[in-house]
Amino acid sequence: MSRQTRLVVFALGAAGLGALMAWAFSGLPEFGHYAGRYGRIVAQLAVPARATTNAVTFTNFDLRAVDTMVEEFIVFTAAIAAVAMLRHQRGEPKRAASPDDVLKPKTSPALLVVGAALAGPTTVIALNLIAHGAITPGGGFQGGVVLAATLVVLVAAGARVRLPADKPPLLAEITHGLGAAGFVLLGLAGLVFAGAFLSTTWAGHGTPATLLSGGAIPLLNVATGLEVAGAIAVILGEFLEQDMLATDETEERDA
Amino acid sequence: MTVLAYGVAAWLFLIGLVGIVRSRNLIGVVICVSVVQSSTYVLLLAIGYRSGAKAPIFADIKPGTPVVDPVVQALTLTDVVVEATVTAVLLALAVQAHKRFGTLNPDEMAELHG
Amino acid sequence: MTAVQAVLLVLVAVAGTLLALTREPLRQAIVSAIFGLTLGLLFFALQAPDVALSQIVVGGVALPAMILLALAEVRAREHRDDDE
Amino acid sequence: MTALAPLVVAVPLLTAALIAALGRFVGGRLADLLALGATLACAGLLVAVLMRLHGGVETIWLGGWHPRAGVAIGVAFRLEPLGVGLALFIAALMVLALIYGSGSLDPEPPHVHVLSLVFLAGMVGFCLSGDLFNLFVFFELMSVSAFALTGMHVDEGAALEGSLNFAVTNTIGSFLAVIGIALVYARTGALNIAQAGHVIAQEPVDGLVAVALAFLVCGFLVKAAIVPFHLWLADAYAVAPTAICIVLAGAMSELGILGVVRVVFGVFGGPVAQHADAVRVVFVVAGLLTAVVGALMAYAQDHLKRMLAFVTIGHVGLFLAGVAMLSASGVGAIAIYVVADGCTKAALFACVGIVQRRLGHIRVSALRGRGRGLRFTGTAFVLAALISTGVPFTGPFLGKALLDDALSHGVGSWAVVVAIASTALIGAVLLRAAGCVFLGWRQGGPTGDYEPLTEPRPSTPVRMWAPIVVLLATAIAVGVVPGVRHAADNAAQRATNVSGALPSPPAHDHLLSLLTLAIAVGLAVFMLGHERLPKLTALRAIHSGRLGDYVALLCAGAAVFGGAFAVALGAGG
Repeated sequence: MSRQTRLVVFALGAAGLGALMAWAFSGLPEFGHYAGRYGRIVAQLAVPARATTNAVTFTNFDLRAVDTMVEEFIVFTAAIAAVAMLRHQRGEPKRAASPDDVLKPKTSPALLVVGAALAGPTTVIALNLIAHGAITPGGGFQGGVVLAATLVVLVAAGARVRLPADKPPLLAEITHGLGAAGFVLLGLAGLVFAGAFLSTTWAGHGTPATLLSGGAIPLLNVATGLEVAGAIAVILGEFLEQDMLATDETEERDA
Repeated sequence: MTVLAYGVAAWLFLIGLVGIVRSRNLIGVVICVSVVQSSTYVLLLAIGYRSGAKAPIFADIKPGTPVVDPVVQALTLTDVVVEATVTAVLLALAVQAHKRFGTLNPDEMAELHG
Repeated sequence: MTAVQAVLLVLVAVAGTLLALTREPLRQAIVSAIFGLTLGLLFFALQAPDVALSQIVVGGVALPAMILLALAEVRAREHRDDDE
Repeated sequence: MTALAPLVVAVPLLTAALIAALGRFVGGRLADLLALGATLACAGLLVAVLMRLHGGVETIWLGGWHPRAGVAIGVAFRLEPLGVGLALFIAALMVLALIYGSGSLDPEPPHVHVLSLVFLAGMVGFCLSGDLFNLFVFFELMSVSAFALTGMHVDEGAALEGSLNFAVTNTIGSFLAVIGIALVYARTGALNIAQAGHVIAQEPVDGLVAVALAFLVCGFLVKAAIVPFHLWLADAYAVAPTAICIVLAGAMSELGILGVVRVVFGVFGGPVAQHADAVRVVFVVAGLLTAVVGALMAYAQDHLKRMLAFVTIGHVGLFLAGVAMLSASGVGAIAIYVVADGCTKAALFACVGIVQRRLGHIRVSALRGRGRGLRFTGTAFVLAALISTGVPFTGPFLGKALLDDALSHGVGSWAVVVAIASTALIGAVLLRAAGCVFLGWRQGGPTGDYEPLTEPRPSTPVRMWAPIVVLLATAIAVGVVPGVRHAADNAAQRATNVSGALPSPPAHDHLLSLLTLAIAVGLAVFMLGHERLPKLTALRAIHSGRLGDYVALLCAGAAVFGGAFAVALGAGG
């Protein structure tokens, strides 16, 4: 197709889609007037059933925990995919010959100070988010991303990273694998101790608004936090490393 | 006001597609995919919103207070995570494609066709 | 609907449009961070703090970071090719 | 026992996570064994579940969340014979694929094993889930792992392009599905398929219902690769590792069709039943168009795997046409056809993998006559090609005969003629390729240069030919083992909630089948003997390999489907 034809085909299609959406959305309940039963029951159930004050976490990690398990594995898969696709290039002979390469990101002392100063508080925030998932907004996912971002900020700010040619940030990789495995194992614990896969009741009921409320929900949050932090760190690390590889090669040629 | 909320959702969907079709840069395509996806967040959250209701977190409010639908929020949360990962995979592919083809223009990398 | 929600909805639409129509990749990366944060604010206004937090850490931090890193990588290689 | 059903998802996922965490220490060989073990365990569990069901339906609530006051609040796995059977078929294919690829897939770290297991879990979960949003997350899981598996050969530019086109188009498709889910949730306040279907059946059909149906169906049809959403598939399957193609071509496209079954019979069963005739026309036209386009494009290919990719598209078109009958007999026919044809196609891909290994090339023109020494592979390829045309006493024969019957009752004999033409052309294309590669017969067009792309290897290991024997034996067995039809009939009824027994295939179907075979052989001989054949330039130009074109056609296709469903459901009128 020529670019012209493509744009015409698309314009017609998009016009059609727009019309369809307008037509469909006109059948939606008026904004602010939704009254579905499912949501109301869930909201009423969260505190009495599992002592979770955050009904969203209750939905994600208990009622519909299987969705979250699958979602964790989507994150997991993306990290594996990023490694599999980006890593390949590192097997190139030139780099394999010098396994003791130490990659030194260009950095400045100022950046280093800022990085180090940020790392402490953000780690605390991240752990806090993970720990309080069942009570207040946040949870394993949000905390995990912040944790991963902290790691990467540290690396980018100048912590020397030793990244031999074919070894990835091993710790991050192990963490995300174990986090993902942990979620499934907690699910299996539900099957063994409470008779249903991903049931959270086996770990007790707890008191509302305390750290240990919601049965196994806090544990699932920790597993998620590990998995997400590891996976995002792996992904960002892969991109960062690609970045340095490209810069490296440039410098070598310039020299 | 109903029109505005749902309209923004539809608009994001279409404008993201426009960006994908027009784009001559794979990284741009990936960004536009995330615009299309954001349309689904807006739609889901707009559907579950209830005027004057609180967030479905009972730490500060009494049980029984009207709250917005927690289920759509849970769905959207899952959706956001899916986006992050799909974007990561797409970006990795784009970077590799640049390595292989020396260009980010998707129209210049059709090795298989016909 | 409150005025805040209306304003944020419009902002999201505008930022999304800018993002989709921007052609220069680096500028796109920056606009994408703004778009991600605006969406996050809208979600707060829609009483969805959990989603808002996720959106801010993903759309405002992780995603732009990935895009910037990918771009930097591509540019370094282009720079190298130009030299040859 | 059925409470253990979630293990079929949990076991592969757990194994994948453990291999990923410890893979660096366990090594490729152990990873091979672990992956195979987990897949076998998954298959074994599925057999147990299937036996336990006794042909009935069971619902299990994950996390023990049973419905409250008649409202489903948890996520259900709906175990019924069709879904569990398809899941079992997928697990079995994955076993064969892992054996076929063992030792060759990826040395270390064992990424392919991890991704294959996740892919398996995604597909199996998709088959079992009885919840609309859960269906979507499993769908995404299988998609993301498939993108990665397809793009695995990162040294090849074509692999990247195929994977990119695959990923972007399928992602947009799944966004359409999410919008559909949001609309259904807004209308019904339910995500459980049965419950949502119950509410929708009681309310009048309006724009929201029609568009929700269209968007959900389009989301799944992108995966099934129905025209005009099919463009990505040929790019992706042509470049994926052959072992992965066995599962991709054998099962993944078919899951798109299963998604359509879930949506059409489950969520929108009420409105669709009311307007069955009109809805049938929409699906039949799309399905048969796909069958024809797939066959024509297969004919125009020189690249063997790309040819098989288009064969896959052609057959999926027939599957959709069968589902389009909106009857248990149509779905039952397809259940048989999917398994039998999936085995046949998997065998074809496996043969091509051997050709690639032994001869180091994959283009027919370059391979002419060079396959003479490959007696086993050549015989298997020809046998598979014949089976795929529906030779009597094989699985595809039974499936195809039942499909023809359902088509002629549902829409008329013209549909049967189209289906036969498509099948015959596909058979001819395969036989022509076999004649050219394995016998050195001439093929229209110039002979390409032969320069091995990869180092040719002197022998074929057992792990590569044994799966082909199993696959072909299964494809035949499906047609002759008694009880297959009864089981398929029952499974289809459970999945569709429609009653109506499968009729016996009438006697003339043997004749039809022999006719198809005769046309296929005749066409193949004709094509081998003639240099100047139509080039189909215009049709091929649409398959440009360009992402922008694909997305534009996707939008246009979704709009057309939306309009068609709006008219078919008589919404708004």
